[in-house]
Amino acid sequence: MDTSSSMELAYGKPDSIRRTRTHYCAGCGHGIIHRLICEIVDEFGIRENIVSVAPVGCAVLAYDYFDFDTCEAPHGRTPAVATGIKRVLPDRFVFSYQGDGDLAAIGTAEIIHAANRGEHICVFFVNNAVYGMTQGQMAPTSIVGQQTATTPNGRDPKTEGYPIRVCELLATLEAPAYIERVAISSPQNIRRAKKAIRKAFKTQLEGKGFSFIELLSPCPTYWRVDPIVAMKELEKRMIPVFPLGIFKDWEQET
Amino acid sequence: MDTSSSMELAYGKPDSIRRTRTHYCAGCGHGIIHRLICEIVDEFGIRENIVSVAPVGCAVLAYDYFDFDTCEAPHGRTPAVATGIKRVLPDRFVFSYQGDGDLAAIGTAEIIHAANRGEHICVFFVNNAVYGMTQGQMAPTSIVGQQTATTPNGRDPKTEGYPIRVCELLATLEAPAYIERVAISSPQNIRRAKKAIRKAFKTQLEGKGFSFIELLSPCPTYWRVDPIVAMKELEKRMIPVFPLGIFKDWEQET
Amino acid sequence: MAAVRILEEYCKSCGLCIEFCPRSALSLGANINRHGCRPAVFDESKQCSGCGNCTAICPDVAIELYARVKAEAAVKKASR
Amino acid sequence: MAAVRILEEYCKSCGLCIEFCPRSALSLGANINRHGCRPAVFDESKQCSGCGNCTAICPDVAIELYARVKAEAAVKKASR
Amino acid sequence: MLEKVIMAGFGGQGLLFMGKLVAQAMMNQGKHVTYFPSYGAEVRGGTANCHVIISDDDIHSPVADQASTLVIMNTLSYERFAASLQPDGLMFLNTSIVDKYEQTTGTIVPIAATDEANDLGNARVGNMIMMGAYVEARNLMSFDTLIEYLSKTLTTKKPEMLKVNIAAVTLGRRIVQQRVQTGELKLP
Amino acid sequence: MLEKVIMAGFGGQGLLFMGKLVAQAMMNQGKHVTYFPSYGAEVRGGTANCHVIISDDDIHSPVADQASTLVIMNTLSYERFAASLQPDGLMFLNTSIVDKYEQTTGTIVPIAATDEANDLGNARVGNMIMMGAYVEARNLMSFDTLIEYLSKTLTTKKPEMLKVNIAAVTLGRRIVQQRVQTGELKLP
Amino acid sequence: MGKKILMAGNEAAGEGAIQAGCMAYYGYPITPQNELTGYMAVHMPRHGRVFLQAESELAAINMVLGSAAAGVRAMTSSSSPGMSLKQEGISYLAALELPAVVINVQRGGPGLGNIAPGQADYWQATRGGGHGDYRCIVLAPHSVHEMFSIMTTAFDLSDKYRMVTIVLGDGRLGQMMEPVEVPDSPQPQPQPPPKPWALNGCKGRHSNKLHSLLLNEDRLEALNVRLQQNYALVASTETRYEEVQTADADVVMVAYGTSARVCKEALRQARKLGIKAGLIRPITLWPFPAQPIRAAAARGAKFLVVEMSAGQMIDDVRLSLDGPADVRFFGRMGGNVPQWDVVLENITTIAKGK
Amino acid sequence: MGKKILMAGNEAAGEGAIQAGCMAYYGYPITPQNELTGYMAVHMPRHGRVFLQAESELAAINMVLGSAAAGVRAMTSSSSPGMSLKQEGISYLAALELPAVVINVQRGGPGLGNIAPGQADYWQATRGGGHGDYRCIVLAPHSVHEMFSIMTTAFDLSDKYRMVTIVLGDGRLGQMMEPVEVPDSPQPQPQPPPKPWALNGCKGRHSNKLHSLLLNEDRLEALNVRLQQNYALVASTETRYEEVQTADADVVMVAYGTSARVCKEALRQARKLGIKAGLIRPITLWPFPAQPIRAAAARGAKFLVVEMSAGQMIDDVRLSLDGPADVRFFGRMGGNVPQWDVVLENITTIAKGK
Ligand SMILES: Cc1ncc(C[n+]2csc(CCOP(=O)(O)OP(=O)(O)O)c2C)c(N)n1
Ligand SMILES: Cc1ncc(C[n+]2csc(CCOP(=O)(O)OP(=O)(O)O)c2C)c(N)n1
Ligand code: SF4
Ligand code: SF4
Ligand code: SF4
Ligand code: SF4
Ligand code: SF4
Ligand code: SF4
Ligand SMILES: [Mg+2]
Ligand SMILES: [Mg+2]
Repeated sequence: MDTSSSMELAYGKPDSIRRTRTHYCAGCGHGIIHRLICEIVDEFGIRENIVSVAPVGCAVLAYDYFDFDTCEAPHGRTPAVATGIKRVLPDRFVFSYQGDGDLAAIGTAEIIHAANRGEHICVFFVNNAVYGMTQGQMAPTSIVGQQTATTPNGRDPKTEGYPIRVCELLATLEAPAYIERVAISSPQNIRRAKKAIRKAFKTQLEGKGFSFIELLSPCPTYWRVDPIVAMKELEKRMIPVFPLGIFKDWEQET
Repeated sequence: MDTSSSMELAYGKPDSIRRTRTHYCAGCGHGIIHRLICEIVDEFGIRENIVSVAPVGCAVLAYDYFDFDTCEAPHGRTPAVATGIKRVLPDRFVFSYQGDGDLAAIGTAEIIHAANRGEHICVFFVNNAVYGMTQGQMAPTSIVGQQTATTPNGRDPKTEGYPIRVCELLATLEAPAYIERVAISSPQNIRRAKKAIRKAFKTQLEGKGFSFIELLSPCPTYWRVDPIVAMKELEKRMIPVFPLGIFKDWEQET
Repeated sequence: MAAVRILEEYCKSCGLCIEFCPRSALSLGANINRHGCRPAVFDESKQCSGCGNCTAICPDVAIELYARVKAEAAVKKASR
Repeated sequence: MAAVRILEEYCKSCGLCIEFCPRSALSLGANINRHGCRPAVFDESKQCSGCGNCTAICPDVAIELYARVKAEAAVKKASR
Repeated sequence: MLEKVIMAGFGGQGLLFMGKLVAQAMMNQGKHVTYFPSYGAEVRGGTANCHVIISDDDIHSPVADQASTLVIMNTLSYERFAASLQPDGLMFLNTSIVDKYEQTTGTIVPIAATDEANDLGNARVGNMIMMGAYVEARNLMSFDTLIEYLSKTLTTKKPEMLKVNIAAVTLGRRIVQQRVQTGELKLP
Repeated sequence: MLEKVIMAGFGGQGLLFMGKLVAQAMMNQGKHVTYFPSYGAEVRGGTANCHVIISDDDIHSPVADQASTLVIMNTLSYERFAASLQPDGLMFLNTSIVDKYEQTTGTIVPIAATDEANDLGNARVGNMIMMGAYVEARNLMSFDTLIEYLSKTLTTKKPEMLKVNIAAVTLGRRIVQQRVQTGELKLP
Repeated sequence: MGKKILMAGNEAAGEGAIQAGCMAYYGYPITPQNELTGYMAVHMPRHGRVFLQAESELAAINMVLGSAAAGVRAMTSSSSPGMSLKQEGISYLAALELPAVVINVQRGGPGLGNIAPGQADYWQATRGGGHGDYRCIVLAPHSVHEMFSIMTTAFDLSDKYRMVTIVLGDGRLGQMMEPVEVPDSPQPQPQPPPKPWALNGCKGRHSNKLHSLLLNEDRLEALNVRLQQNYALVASTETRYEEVQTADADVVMVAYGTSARVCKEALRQARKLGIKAGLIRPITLWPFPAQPIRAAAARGAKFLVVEMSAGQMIDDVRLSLDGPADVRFFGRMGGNVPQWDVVLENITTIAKGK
Repeated sequence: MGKKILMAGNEAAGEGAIQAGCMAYYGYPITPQNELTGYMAVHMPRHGRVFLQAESELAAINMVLGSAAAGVRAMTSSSSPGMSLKQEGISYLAALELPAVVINVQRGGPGLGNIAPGQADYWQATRGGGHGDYRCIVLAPHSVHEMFSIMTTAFDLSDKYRMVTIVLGDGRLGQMMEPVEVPDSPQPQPQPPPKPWALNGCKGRHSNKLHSLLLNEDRLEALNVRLQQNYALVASTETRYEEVQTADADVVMVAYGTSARVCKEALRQARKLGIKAGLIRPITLWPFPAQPIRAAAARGAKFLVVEMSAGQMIDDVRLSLDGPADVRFFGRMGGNVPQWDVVLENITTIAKGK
């Protein structure tokens, strides 16, 4: 292909993502979500004003991919670490990034209380219904019947309960300014997801408070399907359990 | 008073509460709630079949007052301990008792996940909007403006967020069978509270799953008012923030 | 007609029974018990109805309610 | 008219761009890169519309999209 | 001087306040002091006590195992602390509540503090009567100084409160003075 | 005998499976064995390797620092492990992917495993070609035994899968046999 | 007798626990012990026992507390960072005198570290992880078979002394596969001792209470004295270790777990070279086998402590000695395993008296 | 010079931290340290600094981690059970080489125990609370004034060496009131060293990353080697202790904190009786002052270690010694404080050579 003469680069790597091969499996949603976040960082031109917090989970190495200041947090404590940063640096833009095991299991208390305090941070919650990093155990968000390393016969609500809907849970709190659930199951949905992320950024940049974007995301490896099938399952099986939509919006309220 | 001749004892100490002077302050709601629970235990005649779990909080010494098997739990972990008991003794009646610091702060993750798994236990949640045991700090349920040892100028939602409504939070989960909020602010309300506790017992005894009763309760000492005023404040200030009612009911659903 | 008995050693003088007695049959006594509290006292003359408000609200299980036998069932219900 | 370029070293052969290309302009190549993957290849003949589906869904930022200058604004919007 | 006093009674009887006031005042008079409060699980209605040590010298051990003075407001405290009184010690005992007690090696100063306080119109100032008696008997500071500290510390409360407190310390002081005069009380 | 083999390549290339199969078979032949799998943060597409030690004696140190045999499926693994080959060792090298390599003190057995596997119609059986070659060269077990274990372990998969796997080990075995016959390969 | 099965150490520990009569397992995923949780997920329900994935390590240890309080054999497992989160619970278990088994498949630390094997949680396990004066019995297997067989010991000791037993493995032992000799016929279900203190309903007895809150100082001191007496009893009766060729050894290595494996190889090679090396392998890390170390020192041996840490067990070796002795250290960190030839070099240096 | 204020130790520590330039405090209530949290709630906002009541000790330590990562002086405080919950966070702080200050106002343990003073978290603080090979600087004040003054040291050392400093107090020191000499005029705000590694936006520089995950064993080992080198440096330069009349002492007590206070009284009384008693009071528990102990042993002294525990620091005393020495122990547990006269009895017994 000869692109040099008549064509110009219309879409390329965002500046704030580092050009490196990630450790993610083929077709993993984390890569898409990283990119979306970095596109918005570039859009707002705030790369040099960010401190982000990476989780323990497959995205633990996010700090290798984001080209802005990034901190590790112990498993599940990401919102507490982000709180500690934002409180002393109120004029920096602070976001945290978490998986479902990190956020909805071990870190349940931290996310609820950060949300309830209305910390001026954005949280990007990657719900792939499984523990990727540790080889595919049940997550709090695993759907009923889902086979995982710890539910070999499928998640049984009688003993393991039901998938937790975190947006719905957080929406009962008064403080959060913006809560939305999106899916990255298709180019269309990815564009919607990007819009949601943009709104989250805006929420913090305009001093409105806590924002939370849940992104339904595929884990082809531990769903044990290929990446294309994973995207289809995301639509067919996850979205019905985790309905997309806006659960809180400071712009609607005023 | 001469009661021996013509009168008979119409109400006295429940069998399953021990006759001992409690360590609670005068007018503390814990005493009322202990008694209500024990009345229901007697009603169902299951004193010898119970294992209960006491929290860390003013009610830590509950094991000295309940005349049935009782276990201590580390602060906030009461639902996990109760889970560990019930799972291995499914035919015993298991309940846990928690304060608002215990349940809604440090123990947030444990209560949400026990509820979400639909553990077959009853949880009695004593919400007195303050940390009594540790001398009156802000609780997650402290109301806006409430002066405490850690909010000397009153709880400010900008920095400390809003009181957490636990029933509403748990009601977003699928598994819980029964959730109700009551207040023990008057004899009438106490009778309603007793009914709620009875329903919780029934829920477990009939194998319906997880039940949760939030009891709004006075802490005259750290509200810094006398017991009578505390009961009035409970009605005037707490109930508006924490509306009474049934949030989930397995009997209604079927 | 009914009557109550205050178990003085357990009463903490919180005053709640006094506040909620519809017949004003209860008041704080003058006596100080070994825990430094002045237990509530019952005034027989005030026509206790046996409503059970006092036993329902007493945080210290410091009140026993007595009623004539026939009234018992009704009272037990009320105290719940 | 537009075109894309696959950055072969980053492609993991997930096939998502292929699945979502409305013009079927992408397919898995035969070549194996040093990571053991067979990068997607672009077929210029398939009239790439510049829709940006492939760049939107590629998890590995392994696709660059090129467009004629005048089309650029529209494309940028689409990729969002 | 080496004064080790334990003040003990019901929570809410104001003993911790009293101990702290003494420590504060003595510190300002150039003494070494330590003050240690202690309460049980019971917040109100339970027992509370404090240990105050006042010394010309460095205070090393902050524990008053042996007390030169006891201020005992209730029976539970009597049972717990009576034995720790030094042979040459003084025990101010609230006989309104502690009605049974034995003669110990030290000197007991029985004061019906709660009753006297009721007479003053406020059951809560029993501790202040004891304070007046204690300060006088141990000659810790001048009466004026005591009043000064009381006024400083009670500013936030209602003025009536200060008044009845002053009445209480005055009463306590007078009781000791009288008994010393009558020879009823022999100070060590 | 003391055989220490490291098998390394991309995750998903079936190396862990292969190592485990060898360990299992040799254990059943009365040998002492240890098997140690290791993968990076990358779950798929990353590198994976396993260490198998087979010995007549107790195996104390479970670490194969020096390998008597290497099975190397990709460049990253070549870079990482080549140096650990013992002077008298054998290295089975997937030259479909590792195109640049140096002669070491040990013996290199270059096999274009991925290409051969593609020819067999399944890119994934490259490891099985290596397995056939390895078992033959090291004379670990009879060919029948190998097929038996393969059949036992692959039962859950589709029957075609077993077929192509058997074809792959057969091919690997043949490659070694031929090279030994032609003198191209001298086994230590 | 039994059949040999090729198993990973993590699986072997799970099977060992099941055969030891473990009735409840609570876990939270963490590498490198996931195979253990996975094994229990499959097998516990098959035996009609309780498997539950907890929401966190904190929840898991407290579920263990609940089941232990109810009187059944219960366990959890984790790896280093997760173990740190269990320390409060372990302190409570100790204070409540509850038997329980906890497996730590140690990894590289501190912080998130990595998932390679480590031995740097020795101090945490043997003393002072949680608050207060308490001890856990700490067992250190050094092979996959021992991961299996030690579980019965772990539960038995735990029940006998009403103490927490920590099985201190490492990522290498957990992930490595080796033959395990499993009994052919199902063994009789072990009978734990009677537990009159258990909470299971107060039918026909006074109600039982389990609590560690003792507001009165003397009562809490009495509990502590009782605990210390129990620990002294355990220390005097339950010390376990393996001694290899120490009788004539000039250089005695002290190592446990994977390090001990490496040392055994170094020993074999050293003896081939005519160097009189020996090995003391503590099997109980607490109580620590001071006696054989003292005995070796009395014979004039020098010591080489080998750990996958910056040097932790070496404290216990030095504390075992009455007088001065030559105690050297060789350690690797960060998930690296010592190589036997480097250990051998160390031995040689010491043997040469340098 | 300054004015004397009667303060509780908990308040004094809070004021000390404020004067040391602490910019953020995160706490969770627990007795007997509540007055510290309460003090910070009132005073930090007055200075325009951050006070936040966290939802748990876990959250608090991780908020500290965040603020420390952002480059400011941050602290938390707790008491024994709460400290157990902070161990994972402390291990992370150590691995991330972040400076932070943590106060432990120790109480009676294990488990829930009680709210009376204790010293049984010594091992947890000085070694092995969390997972992995790391150390914290551990400071032990023994008076209310020292609770105040030591805070500057705590923050300075923490920043200088990028380590966590634990201030190990106890319930007695926390709740007791004593005169504190507070500077009259506000002191100049301390200037922490530059922190080029801090996360505060990458304007004009490469982006900073703080992480302890090092999947490669050699890289994680390199981090560990760097940590150990730093610890060795601290050990060689920052050991602090107070020595009282050890020069001619036949019996040297070793004690810290409240126990040291009691020992000082016992010493005064012993000297009155003509018994040559001395005291070594470690102010840094880690690094532990081995040198003065070795020196005293060389002079032929016998040792009496006094702790409010079953005997933890005694390990460090014994490890300090090169050869055999007479080291005895006297301890109280459960919240009890040793009495000076009983300590004196112990001294007398030792002095008499029994
Ligand atoms: C305290 C602690 N517990 C457990 C782990 C192990 N661990 C690492 S990531 C993870 C969960 C990952 O799942 P998720 O958060 O859903 O992220 P994903 O990998 O699916 O993106 C766990 C349990 C740990 N590192 N630390
Ligand atoms: C791990 C731990 N953190 C903190 C404490 C201290 N603590 C004891 S009770 C309590 C909170 C009590 O409040 P709540 O649960 O509301 O009960 P209440 O006393 O109001 O009934 C706290 C923080 C503790 N014991 N353990
Ligand atoms: S395991 Fe799942 S979440 Fe993790 S990198 Fe692979 S696909 Fe992504
Ligand atoms: S402090 Fe409050 S909750 Fe606690 S016993 Fe007193 S009144 Fe009850
Ligand atoms: S029963 Fe009713 S009427 Fe009688 S004393 Fe009690 S509250 Fe009053
Ligand atoms: S309610 Fe109970 S405790 Fe309160 S005054 Fe009446 S009898 Fe006494
Ligand atoms: S831009 Fe659209 S049409 Fe062009 S290759 Fe990509 S997906 Fe296909
Ligand atoms: S979407 Fe990206 S990684 Fe996947 S095949 Fe296409 S170019 Fe390769
Ligand atoms: Mg996940
Ligand atoms: Mg409360």
